[in-house]
Order: sequence, then structure tokens, then C-alpha cells
Amino acid sequence: MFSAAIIAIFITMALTLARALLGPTVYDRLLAVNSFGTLTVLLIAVHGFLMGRPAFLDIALVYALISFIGTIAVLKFFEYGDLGPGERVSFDEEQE
Amino acid sequence: MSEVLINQILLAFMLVIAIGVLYQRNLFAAAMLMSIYSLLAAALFVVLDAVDVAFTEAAVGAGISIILALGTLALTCGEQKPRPVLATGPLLVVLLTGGMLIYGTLDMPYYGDPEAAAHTGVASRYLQDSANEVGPPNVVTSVLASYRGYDTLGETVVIFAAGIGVFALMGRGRRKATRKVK
Amino acid sequence: MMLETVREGLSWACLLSGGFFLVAGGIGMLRLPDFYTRMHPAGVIDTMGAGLILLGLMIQAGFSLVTVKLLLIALFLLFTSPTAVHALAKAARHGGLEPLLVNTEENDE
Amino acid sequence: MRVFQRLARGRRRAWRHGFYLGLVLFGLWLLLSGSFKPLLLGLGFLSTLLVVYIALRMDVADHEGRSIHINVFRPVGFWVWLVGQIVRANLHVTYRVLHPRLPISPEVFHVRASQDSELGRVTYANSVTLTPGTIAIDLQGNELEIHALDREAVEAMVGHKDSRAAALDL
Repeated sequence: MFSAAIIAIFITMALTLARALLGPTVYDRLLAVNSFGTLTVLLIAVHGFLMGRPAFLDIALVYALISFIGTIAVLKFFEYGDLGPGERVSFDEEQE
Repeated sequence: MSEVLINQILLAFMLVIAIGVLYQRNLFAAAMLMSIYSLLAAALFVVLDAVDVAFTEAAVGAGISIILALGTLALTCGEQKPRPVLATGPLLVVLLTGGMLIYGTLDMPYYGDPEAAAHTGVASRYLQDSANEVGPPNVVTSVLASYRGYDTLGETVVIFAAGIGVFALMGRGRRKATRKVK
Repeated sequence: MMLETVREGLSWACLLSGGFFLVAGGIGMLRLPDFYTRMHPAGVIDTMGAGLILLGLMIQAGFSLVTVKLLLIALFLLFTSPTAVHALAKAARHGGLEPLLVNTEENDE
Repeated sequence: MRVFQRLARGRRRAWRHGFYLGLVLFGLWLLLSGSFKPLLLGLGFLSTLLVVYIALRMDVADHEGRSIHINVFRPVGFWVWLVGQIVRANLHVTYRVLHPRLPISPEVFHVRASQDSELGRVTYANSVTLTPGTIAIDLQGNELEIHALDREAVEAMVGHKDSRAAALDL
């Protein structure tokens, strides 16, 4: 049963990965990264149960927090063109 | 679903991303892909039972390094310069090094081999006595913090110095621009 | 004995349907035409897929510290997901990405 | 004299915030470690103290009003209703996505949020985002900009959810 869940997670990972590789805009990739973070958390949690060692959950917990911080930092970068506080600058779209 | 299969799938994903990064001209997109790569690496470490490494990968790989990469991109530019299609010299060097590394792995013991050199030395003593001698339930923790404590101390000092160096480099000239704090 | 079977069944159902919603969200992220529409299936992954799988694991773990941790993970996901998605949408809007809008008349035929 | 009084009051508030923060952090430590040996408890206590001290010094210990004092359990009805709404919206979006003809008609709506408090409006906007099929793009003053997968998704929630969230008005 855990295997079924893991297979589903892997399939979804492949799909979001395709989205991250295809783009076409930076935001699509970011969205894919965000979903991928959620999927990794789920994978680690389910894998802990599959191996009978739920202690792995601590890592999943750390991950749930860190991937969020990463996403927000990246977004701040795209909003302001910088990681520090400052004026908003226009950011030209990824040209492809 | 066996553990080996999970490993293989994760490694396959990582390979796909690595190739994707190679073909990606836009450096922001490459940074995004690298963050997925490190998410996968951490998952792989968890599957391989290296929980502490996975913790580090989670904090450093997915959290800090992407921010550092973006900070660098803010200072430089976001598009990679076009390069020659095929560079024979570097390719040769890479192939040679890769071949030597693969040749080197032939001498390594198999994964989980009880006769491996790492398992015949002090490892069994650590596994049996560390709970009494040191305390923490996780053996890796007691090895890191007690049996080879000085080593870890030196490591930490180096990393700390590196961190300070990065801050000193990246934060330069930014002081005055920051908002006034009350 | 009876209770055990019910619990197993519930947990099975949660994990399987969670997996189904995950895959559906993934397919949506690939199929839908533009960035703004793709955010909706990403929401499916974050809420229904993750929620059901974590719920299945909670039922599996019973009443213990593990369940509390799973609950914490679910809470983190539920609180951070809308924030991240909203920030993403706002950044895309300010970055000048126009949403693809379809007229209702055209689409419904 | 006035200034000193205000300063003292601000200080007291900071201390109280620090105390609550420490309580929450220590609770979290206990929860995650699950170990009650005196040594580990002491270490946890020390690190909690350190974090609270740094937070107070950095002046980040909760300046945005009442986030610690919000009564999370008061709007239980709202949470339950929201979960139901999320499930419904998920089924809706999943059906749309898996349908071979992809019957979607994305639209952008402008909705007025009826909450008085900022917190209520933010809660409302976040609930809108959390339900798949609708995403709050922007919230300026009272005006909420929503991107929806189709008209049905937004109609199902705007009327009710708004009144619900208004009722909870934190």
C-alpha cells in the first residue's frame, strides 16, 4: 500500500519535472519547484513508513519549512531584482 | 517496492535534471532546476539511511545555496554566453577523469557488504557501546560529537570561517543602502 | 480485530485516493495552457493529495508522537502553500505575465 | 515622564511576547524530541532562552499585533466548512483537468472583501487561494483580485465564504 503511494509520488514527480524542464516562463519552473518540494516531503514521510522507521519524519518537517523559505526568497528576488530591501525594478521576462 | 528500485528512480530523475541544466541557457532556470536536484539528493540520502547528511542537504542545498546563487546572479547577468558547440580538450579530460573514477569503484566493497573494511574495524564497537559510552540514541551523532569530536570542531571552524567570508564578500557596499532600522 | 480491519481499510483508501489526486494534479500541471491555470492543479497537489496521504499515514500511526509530527507537517503545508502560491501569482502579475483568459461564450459553444 | 512610562509599557509587552514565544518554542522542542531526560530538557531550555533573547534583541518578537492572541479555536465552524469546501473544489478541478476536452474558462474577478480587520481579509484571501480553482492574485485595501479556473469555481465560494469569513472577523 505504501508502495502504491510511492509510485504515485514518483509519477507526479516525473510530471512536475517535465513542467520544470519545459518552462516556458520562470514562474512555471518555480511552481514546479514548489510542488516538487511538497512531493519530496511526502516521499520522505511515506518512505519512513515503508521502512518501518517513522523517525525520518523529522527531515520531512525540516523540508516542509525550508522549501517554503527557498520559494519566498526566490520570489522576493523576482519582485525586487535583489535579495535586500529596496525599490522594485522591472524584471524582463525570460526570452525563449 | 524495493529500496534499490527507489534509488534507481531517484538517480534517473537526477540524471534527467543534470542534462536539462546542461542545455539550459537561462541561468535562473538552471538555478531552479538545481534546487530540484538538491531536493532529490536529500531524498536519496534519506533512502540510503544517511539522515544527518540529508539534514545538511536540506538546509544547505535547497535553502541556502539557491539563495546564494540568486545573489550572485543579481550581481552578474542572467543569461549564459553562447559557447563553442564541441570542445574536444575539456571533453577528453572529463571522459578520462570519469573513466578513472569508475575504474576506482571496481575495487570498492559492495553496498552493505559485512566484510568491508569500514565494518571490520571500530564500527562494531561504536554500534554496541556508544549508547553506554556517550548517550545519544543516534550512533552517527555520538561518532561525530564524541569519538571524533576534535575533527568535527575543526570542520565547524572551517565552515564558520567560510560563511563569514561569504557574508563579507556579498554584503559589501550594501550597508548604506539598507533601510533605516529604528 | 474488527477495528484493526477498518483502520487498515481507511488508511488504504486515504493513501490510494491521495495518490490519485497527486497524479491528477501532475497531469493538470502538464496539460493546462498557461501559468495561471497551472497554479490550480498545483493547489490540488498541495491540499488534497498531500492532505490525504498524510491522513492515511496518521491513521496508520495511531495515537502517538508520529501522528503529532504528521499533523505538524500537514499544518505547515496548509499554511505555507497559499502564501507561496499567492506570492508566485503576484510576482508573475507584477512581472508582466498576462493571464490567458477565455470568453465563456466561446468555450461553452 | 510620559515617554518613560510608554517605554516601560513597551518593555513589559516585549517581555510578555518573549514569554509566550519561549513557551511555544519549548513546547515544540518537547514535541519533536519526545525525550524527557534532564540533560536534554536543560539543553532545550537553554536553546529556547537563546532564541527568545535573540528574537527580542532583533525586535522581531511579534510586532504585527496579535498573532499569539488569536483564538484559533473560536472559528471552528469556519475551519470545518473550509475543509469541506476544499474537498469540493478539489473534485471540481480534478474533473476539469482529467476531462478529455479540458472544459475550462479561466477568468479574473474583482471581489470586495467584506471583512473589517486586515487579519480577516488576509484570512479570507488565503482561504480563497487554498481552495484549488481560485487564487487570490492581489489584495489592495478591500479589493480582491481572483483568478479562477471557471465561473462555477468562484461562484460556489465567493458568496458563502465571504460571509463566513466576515462572521469570524478576527
